[in-house]
Amino acid sequence: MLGEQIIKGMAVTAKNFFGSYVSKERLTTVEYPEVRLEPKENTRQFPFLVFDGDDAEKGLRCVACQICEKECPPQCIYIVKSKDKKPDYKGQMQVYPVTFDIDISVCMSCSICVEVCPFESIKMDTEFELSTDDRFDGLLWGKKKLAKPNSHYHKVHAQDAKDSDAVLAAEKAKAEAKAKAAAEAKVKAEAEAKVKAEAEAKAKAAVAAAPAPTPPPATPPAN
Amino acid sequence: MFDQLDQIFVTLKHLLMGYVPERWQPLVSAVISIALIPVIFPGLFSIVTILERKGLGRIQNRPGPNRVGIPFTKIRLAGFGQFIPDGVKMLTKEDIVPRAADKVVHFLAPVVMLIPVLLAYSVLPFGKNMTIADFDAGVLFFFAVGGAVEVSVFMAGWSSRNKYSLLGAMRAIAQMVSYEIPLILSAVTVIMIAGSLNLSEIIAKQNHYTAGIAHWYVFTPWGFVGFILFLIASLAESNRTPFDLPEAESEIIAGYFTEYSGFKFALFFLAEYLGMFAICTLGMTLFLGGWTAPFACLTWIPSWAWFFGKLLAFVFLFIWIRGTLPRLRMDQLMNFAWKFMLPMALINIVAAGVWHFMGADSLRWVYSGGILAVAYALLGRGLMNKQKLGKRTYRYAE
Amino acid sequence: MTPLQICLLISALLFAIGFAGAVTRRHAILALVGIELMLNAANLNFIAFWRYGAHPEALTGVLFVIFSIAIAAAEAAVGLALVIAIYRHYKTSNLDEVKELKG
Amino acid sequence: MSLPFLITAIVTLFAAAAAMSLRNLVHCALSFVVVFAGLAAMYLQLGAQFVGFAQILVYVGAVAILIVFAILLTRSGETPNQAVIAPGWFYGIAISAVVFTMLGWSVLNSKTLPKEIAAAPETSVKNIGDVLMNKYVLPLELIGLLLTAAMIGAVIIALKEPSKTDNAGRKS
Repeated sequence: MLGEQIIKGMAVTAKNFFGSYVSKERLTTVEYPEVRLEPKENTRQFPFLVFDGDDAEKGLRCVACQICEKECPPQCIYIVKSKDKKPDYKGQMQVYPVTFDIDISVCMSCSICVEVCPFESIKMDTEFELSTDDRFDGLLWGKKKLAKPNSHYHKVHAQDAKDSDAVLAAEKAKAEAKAKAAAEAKVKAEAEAKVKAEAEAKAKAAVAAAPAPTPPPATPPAN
Repeated sequence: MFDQLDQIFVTLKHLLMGYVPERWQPLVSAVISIALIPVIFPGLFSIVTILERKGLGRIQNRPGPNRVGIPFTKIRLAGFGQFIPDGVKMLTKEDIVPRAADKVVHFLAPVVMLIPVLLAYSVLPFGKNMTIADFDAGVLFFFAVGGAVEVSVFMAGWSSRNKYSLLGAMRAIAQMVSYEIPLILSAVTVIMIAGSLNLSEIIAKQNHYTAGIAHWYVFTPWGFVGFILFLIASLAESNRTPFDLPEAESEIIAGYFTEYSGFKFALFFLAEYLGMFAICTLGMTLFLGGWTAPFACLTWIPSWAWFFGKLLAFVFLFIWIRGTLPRLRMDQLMNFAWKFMLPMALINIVAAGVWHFMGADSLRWVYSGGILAVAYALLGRGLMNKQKLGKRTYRYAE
Repeated sequence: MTPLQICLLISALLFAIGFAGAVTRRHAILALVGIELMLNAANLNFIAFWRYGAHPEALTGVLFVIFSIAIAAAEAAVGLALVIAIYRHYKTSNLDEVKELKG
Repeated sequence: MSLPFLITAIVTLFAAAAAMSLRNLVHCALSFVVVFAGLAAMYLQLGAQFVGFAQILVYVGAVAILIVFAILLTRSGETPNQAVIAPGWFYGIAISAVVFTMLGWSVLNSKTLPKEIAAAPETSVKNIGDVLMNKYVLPLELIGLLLTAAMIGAVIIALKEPSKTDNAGRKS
């Protein structure tokens, strides 16, 4: 018959209309400012600098290697290296950035800087309500504004934070193992050096005791 | 007590008239009853725009507007404050007139559209003896004035000097003209049975009750078919979905009011809604007994409450249809008007004639209902299998 | 100057304007519009005579006008169809150029 | 004569003059709509309610749109640049002036016109219907026939003949 499909269609929309008042899960709209959804695991908005411990200056992981500055497609990162050095997490004396600016209005959240950073020092944050009334200073973030503790990283990207900590720990362990090995090598070298020194001392004493014989043949250099 | 409540506005007006000197009484009484129209119905229009947006939202499982409330307070009014910012936005938008446009006609078009629609309200009964001008030929006046809207649609389309708005205007006029005939023919059946063109008499004829149920014309076979035809034709007449091709965004931008913005666009928008209310009121008066109560036990509710209740029910039906049905293509739209609505309306007149002359025995239900059922089946099947949506043939565009 | 005479004068002036328009304008549609105006002037005459005439209850004037409106509408439809057909054939609707008798 | 009637009459006459003299055809058509509406208002003021509404329904609703469609279908919506008045326009105006003066003279001093102003006849749609169905039933049927014939005729004339090849040789 002619009108059949129309009636069926109307029944469906009627069910929807009254259903939306009765059952709550039909109405999927989240009323944004009041009700917020938890950001997904791999949400990424704008980068931030990670620092260990509680003091941003000392614990900053970034060693101003400027790889991210070169790799950044829109070139929105600006780093000035420092003259002096400070120890990094491995105790090695490293340079640190005096100024580390990111222009948020230019950054396109591509997270290439996160991929290329060898020191796990720049990660993507999930904060997106960044509107300011000042286009220049408001969106040109300095080191102080970018630096956030590792605990924030754990809160925001729990899984990635664990992986990154594991990498750093492994790195540190390797460095310590190397340091230990280097230390042992040094100790062994000193021991050898000491033994060799005593040997030479005895040899010189023997020569002093019998001055007349001809000078000893050239002893092969101790390597 | 209920009768005073029913006649509260009439007594109010007489009270006011008491203060007016004798010489000025006709003028002041006219002014009072006329002034009510541009106050009440645009108010209803603003509420209906919100109902429409919330209704469509709820049909699509989203809450619809619920933000605007009283400024500087937390009260949200569940979105019913939305029409204030909409109105302010509409009025403060810049009114762009295209350079090539024909200034005078471009300016007159919304005015010429609003005049007939507001004229049509003078005839409609809003409650017991609450009609502004109870003409002897009320229905004829309504259709005559309703027909004048097409001139303004043409003026709007042509004066914008824009191919799309001219095409949109042509389509709108073609649709309005071809749906006006079934509209008038389905109204003719009611006039034939009620025996008068005067709307108050038509309502008086429907105002009796047997076994508690009102004598509305919609409860007769020809009345029901007439009501459905009238409903479909009024959907087309007020350019509502599924017949809103002339002003569909996906088709020709905004049809004949593409080049309008700001206040003029608001006037078109208002005229369209007022036209919808007027045609709904007429449909309700002809088939659903205007301001009469459906059941004898409910007659204590005042007549104007019934009027606005039924009007809002009609508006909800229109919103419901708008949320459901897809838009008809131009040729389907015309096919439907000329090949289904018109023959069905004519057969409906025959059925009403049979009903009228067969007296009150129950056999007339069988006959009149039978004619209509057979006609519906044949016309329906004719239209349905013709819909073998084959390749479309164009008469002009090769 | 009884009201009847005023109405008759108005309709006479309307008739004259319609006649002048129909005669002087070049465009075919304007000729039809002029004729339509003349018909309307005649209708006004009928109603005037019915209103101020001897026995208005006979309703002859009103009925005459109703029939005349119907005929005028039919005539307008056919006339405009002719104008469109002529335009399609001659590609112009300027009455002066539509002179050939050949079909 | 009541003032509103005179005002409507003047408006109608001016609109009629404009309809006949404007250059742009669509403006003519729109002022023509004003003429129809003015006439309808005059009918209402003369007491012929049914005729006034019929006039609005038929003329303002339908004939005006018909004229406007015809104007657009013959592509004459734009303001023509060449002369709008036919060459022999002076004689046309002269003849119509003569017609008007002759009519006016006959109206002003004819003896047979009823002098006294009769009371406004109270007509309702019912007795128009009665007279229409009793005395004038034959003209009513003929009008029905005529309207159908006119409608079919108009459609056939305006229909594009599918078989005839138009002058460019293409199958139209």
